[in-house]
Amino acid sequence: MPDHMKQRDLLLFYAELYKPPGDAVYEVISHPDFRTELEQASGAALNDCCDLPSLSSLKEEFRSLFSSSSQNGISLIESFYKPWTTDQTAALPFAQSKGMMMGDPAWHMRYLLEEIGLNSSYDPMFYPDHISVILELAAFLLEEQETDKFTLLVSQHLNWLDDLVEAIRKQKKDSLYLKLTELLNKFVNEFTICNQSFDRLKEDSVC
Amino acid sequence: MGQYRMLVDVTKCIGCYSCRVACQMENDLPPDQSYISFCEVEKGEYPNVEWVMHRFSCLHCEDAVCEKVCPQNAISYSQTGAVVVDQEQCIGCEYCEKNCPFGRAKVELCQDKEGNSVSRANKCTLCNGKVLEGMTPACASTCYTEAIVFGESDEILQKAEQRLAEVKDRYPDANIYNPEGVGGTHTIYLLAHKPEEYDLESDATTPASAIIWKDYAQPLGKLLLGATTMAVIGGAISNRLFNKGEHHEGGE
Amino acid sequence: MSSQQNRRLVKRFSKTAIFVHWLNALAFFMLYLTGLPLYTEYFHWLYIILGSAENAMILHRIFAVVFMTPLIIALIFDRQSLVHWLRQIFTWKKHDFKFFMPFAKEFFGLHSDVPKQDFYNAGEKLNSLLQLSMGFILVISGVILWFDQFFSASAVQWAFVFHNIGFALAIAVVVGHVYLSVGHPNSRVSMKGMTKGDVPVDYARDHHGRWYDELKEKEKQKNKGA
Amino acid sequence: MLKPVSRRSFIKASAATAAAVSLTSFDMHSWMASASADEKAAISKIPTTCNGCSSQCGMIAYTKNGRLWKLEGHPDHPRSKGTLCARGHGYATLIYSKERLEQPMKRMENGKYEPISWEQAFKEIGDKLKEIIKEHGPESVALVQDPRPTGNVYATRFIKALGSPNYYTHHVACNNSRDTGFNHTIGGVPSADIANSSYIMFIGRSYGDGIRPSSMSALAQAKENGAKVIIVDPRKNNTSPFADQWLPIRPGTDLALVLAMAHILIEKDLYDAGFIEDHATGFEEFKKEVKQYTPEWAEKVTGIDAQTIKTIATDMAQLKPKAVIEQSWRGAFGCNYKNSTETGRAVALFNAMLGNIQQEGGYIFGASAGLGDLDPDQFPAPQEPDAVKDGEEDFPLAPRGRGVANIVPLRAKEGKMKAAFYHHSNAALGYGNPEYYKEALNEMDLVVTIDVQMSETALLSHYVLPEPSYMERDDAVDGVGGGTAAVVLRQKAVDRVHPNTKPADEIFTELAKASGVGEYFTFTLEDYNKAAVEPLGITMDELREKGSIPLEDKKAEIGTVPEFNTPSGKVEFASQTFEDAGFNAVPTWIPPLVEPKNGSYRLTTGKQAIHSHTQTANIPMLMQITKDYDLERLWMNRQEAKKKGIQDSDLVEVSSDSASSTVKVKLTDRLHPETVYIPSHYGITSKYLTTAKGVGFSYMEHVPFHFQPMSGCSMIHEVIVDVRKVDA
Repeated sequence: MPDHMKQRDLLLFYAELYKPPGDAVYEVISHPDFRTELEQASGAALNDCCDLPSLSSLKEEFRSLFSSSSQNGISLIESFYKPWTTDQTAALPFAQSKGMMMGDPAWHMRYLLEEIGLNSSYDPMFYPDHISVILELAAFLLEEQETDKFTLLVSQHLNWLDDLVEAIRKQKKDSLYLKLTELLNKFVNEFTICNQSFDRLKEDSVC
Repeated sequence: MGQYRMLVDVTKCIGCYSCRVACQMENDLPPDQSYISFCEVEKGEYPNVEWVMHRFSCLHCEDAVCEKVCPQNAISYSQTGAVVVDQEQCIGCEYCEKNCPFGRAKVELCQDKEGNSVSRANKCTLCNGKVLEGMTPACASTCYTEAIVFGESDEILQKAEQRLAEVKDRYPDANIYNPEGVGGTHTIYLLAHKPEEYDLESDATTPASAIIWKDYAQPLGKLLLGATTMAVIGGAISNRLFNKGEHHEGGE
Repeated sequence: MSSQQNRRLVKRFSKTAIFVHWLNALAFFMLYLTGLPLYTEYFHWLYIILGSAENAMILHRIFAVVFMTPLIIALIFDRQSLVHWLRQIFTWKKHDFKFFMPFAKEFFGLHSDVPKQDFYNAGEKLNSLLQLSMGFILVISGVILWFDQFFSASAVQWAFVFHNIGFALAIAVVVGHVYLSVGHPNSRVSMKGMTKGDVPVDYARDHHGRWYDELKEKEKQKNKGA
Repeated sequence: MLKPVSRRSFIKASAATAAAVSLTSFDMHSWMASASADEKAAISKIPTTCNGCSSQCGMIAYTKNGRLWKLEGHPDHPRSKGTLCARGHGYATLIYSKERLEQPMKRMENGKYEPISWEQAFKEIGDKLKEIIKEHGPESVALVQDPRPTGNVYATRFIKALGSPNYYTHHVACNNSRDTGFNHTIGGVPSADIANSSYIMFIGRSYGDGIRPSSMSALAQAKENGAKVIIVDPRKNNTSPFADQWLPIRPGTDLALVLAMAHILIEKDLYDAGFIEDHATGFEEFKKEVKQYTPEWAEKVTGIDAQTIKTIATDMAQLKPKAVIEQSWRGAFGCNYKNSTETGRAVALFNAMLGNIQQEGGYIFGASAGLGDLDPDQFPAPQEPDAVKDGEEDFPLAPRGRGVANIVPLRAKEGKMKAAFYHHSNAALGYGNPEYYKEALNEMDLVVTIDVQMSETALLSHYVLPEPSYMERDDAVDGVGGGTAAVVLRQKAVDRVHPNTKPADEIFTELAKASGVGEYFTFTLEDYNKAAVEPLGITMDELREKGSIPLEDKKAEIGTVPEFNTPSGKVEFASQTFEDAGFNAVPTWIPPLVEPKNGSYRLTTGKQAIHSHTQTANIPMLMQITKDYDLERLWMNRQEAKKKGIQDSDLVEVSSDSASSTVKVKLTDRLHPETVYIPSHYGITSKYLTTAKGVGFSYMEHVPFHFQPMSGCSMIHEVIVDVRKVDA
């Protein structure tokens, strides 16, 4: 299997990981070759931290970490981690505040999905800038072998994983989610473009 | 374009904070930053007490100290009468903040075009952009009691005098705050009490220090710098001319 | 004097004194560079060299601290030189005052007769005095500007004035000082004193006659004693 | 293996291709730059209504590329008239707040909330409801709301469809007492024509604190015209810059003041005898009763000197009918004291004595919009339930439509009320003692909250159903009564941010279906709206475009006294209805329920201009004002504080029989020494609302769970507290 397809599978696995856990994702996690495959596809090593939890405790862990029904629910939505907009004309007091929904990233993601023709299946978690949506779009770009676009997407729409990792660590140090998110972050960092401008990408794509 | 003024009639303010929020909306300010601050003044003892809310923002001086001391020339006078900061020129040196006789220029964390946090002078602009387009500043247009009114300079001064006459009965100390010492201001206040009650100096002026600094010390300093440099250059040249080949073993 | 004597060297400055001098010089120039664009808009291009105005302001504060350390270092490691220097620069006699007129002529390359000078000549004394006092003004006003929250508004406003004046005078003096030590052919030798610590005996005799006399006197005493 | 999950479950890729999008557009920064530079093309202007408070002013939302860009007051709306208050501007930020309800939730055994699907929520609630109705009858089900247009249509229909009469509103903690008083004397609540009045008395009401922009500008206009303005309030409130005189009345004694003023009009023969002759009954009885209420007597009760009372009453009589006691809302007699209903009656009657009803500068009964309704043949309406609304027997005088909402927890504790729906209502913190509510709601078999944020009430519910915010949904068409009636529409300004929220119309429709009464909900919101505007000769397209349309043919008729909506058709100075309910036929002095003793204080409360109930507390830009200026502090009279060694901004403990709270104190000369005052918007305890939680305390914690005898109101000022300095 070519490398980019492995990476695609990796991204799709992660897309599933950030949805409420079900049998399919658990089957993957509990497979004996899981760790090897994961490390191979991501080209990074997994930090050791914890034993594999049961499916029900994984569900509970997901709920307590990420569900909005939990009091300190960690957001899996990109906008939350970034200033709401960089539009200088926006006449709103919270324009530059963080922690708001439907910010620039969501607006851009919604545009991309619409333009590409990726229909959203109605899903309660369908926020255009939900991490799973970004990962699925990234996987799609790999499939289409659109490397430049993939790099741009990953470096601009997943550059908040440091904050996500920090948020998880703050709540549960020995979480499987922490370990896996750290790995995803390492993988994503490989594609991070130093200067977040597109012109730079054309000169030298990775630094 | 004529010169404009804003009149803040504190005797009509009910302290509803609408102007603050409308201003934040207009100027994209985060919740914890405001161009407008408030102070309450209570005079007298129960039950004979007067309560006045004072809403305070940049006065837009005719001779603005902030403009004088800004090393970046980032502060300028608009044709509307407003004193405005060009945040792209500003470097956050706080010269304006520390020299404003009213404590109104503030340096705060702002976001630049790339979304980075930077320290920049951040103060009321008298909604310069809006006014240039023929509109009213956000605070004035949202004030339903007309405690804040905006208009042509002379009309506003007239209006202020008229209001002053109306409120003198109720507030014998009432006065128009438009300090001469800074050449007059483009936001003037009808104060119910003496300026000191609101932490304002009644004879606020451009600080003498700023005049000495900017009008004397700095030009002289530049001159001195020029003179010494010229002397050195002159010295070097004349040495070349007169000292040539003279191996100075013995000296003077 | 024999030519042998001419090539003999005599120690002028201690290692610490030299270090302290250069540290002070470095800090001064960095403060100068980082402050200059705030002083006059003709030097705004310095921000580009320094990265940004923010960098300039941070560096200015860092070097402000560096600027203040030499005095402390001297106090701890070489109190003798420090005291000597201070005593010298505050001692002014006839020969000191008579230094300047002939010096001005010499400055421009003309020949003139300068009275015999001390370990520090009157020019150096004046330079030191000015630097010391400007340093004080700059440090005090700088501290007020930096920690403005502890001072009254008018104190801060006056600090701007003094920082500004101090800056202008200090730099004017420094320009002359630098020129004399680096640029002027007659005093270039003195540079050695601030790099190696030693100066030729001839130089000492010609430029610091009174010190030379002192040295000779000491030597005599020593020889007598021996 | 990673393989088994190699599928996209969110996005479907059929016929999609990334080549359709240029690399430049993929770069967020350059895309943003071009998208936001394209200003004009992307801006839409959507007229809608605010939800920052019950006034629901009209506003214009500008959106840019689908996101909110700026807000303005709607120039045609009778309440905003082109301006918005701080709440109007600030509350809209709720749209993008993270601290909103995002999905339906169910409380599990362990007390934690678990997200569930809508299908599951509807099914479980419907099944449970059917079971409860089967076992305990439909009377064991209640619905409570702070009414908004859609709720007015759907929630009332839903509870009726279930066969339950138990529909209640928030007025139990708002203006039920006043309305009870007004309804039984002058047959309704008119509005004071402030702008044209020459002498205005406000009792407890503060235009400067409970803001409606049009009211405030009307008052400014009246002042400009030279009107005299009196405020009667233990607190010199924020309207005071527009007042000529402040009467610092002892809290709870407003009734005595009004009775004494009536006494003077009668004694000096200053009332409008012609009006009384033509339009009133029972005046003789009233005269007899009022004889004893001399200004000297009132001075002792109210602390306002007799001469002042005489002067004011005389001056008002001289300027009648352009003199008025403003009708107020919650203020002094909305729900505050044991005597609030009687105060309401006295105020209405005093105005009648001035003959100012339907006169310029007096009390005006506004015209109503006269909306249409659904065609009953096409969409059959549920029948009126046979049973009587719970609480109606206990409080027969209370406004029937609104009911006494605090009956619900009372009956829950008695084991009679089994299920309750709370829609857009934080009853557990806002209507009555929160501890009592907590115990009571825990007794019930089914509590469902429909809201936008995890309120204290939501936290006591079995199911929490999320609505989109008011900026993200269409509501039912609404009529605004007044001098000129208007028809208004709240419509969607931006797309739903949280995809898994549902507006109330859908929620109630689905709930009805799940509860087996879906046949009454075969219409859509659009059907209803069409029917509502139909008789007005206005199309929905027009209304959508304008948002707010004044109905020029529906103006209040000024100068002609209408028939009053009372049993006699007249102003009832003596009311048989009151007598039948076991009270005095004419208003009588009733002392407040509790009195502060030496060193203790009456805890009073009121609005601040920047907040509304508890709903705006979690809005950062509004709460920041509170934080910047310590607005959550307890007000205390400066001299009183001195006695206790309390200094400004000291931390004090406020303790009553019900609770004890710690808060900073604000010393002021603007407050009657017998009372301490706490703004009413604070004391949020929900951990989900992090901006608001822990700021200040809620006065409700101190209010015992009790009912005002005539109207069933919460009597929120009948609380005595001790105040003591605590060491930080």
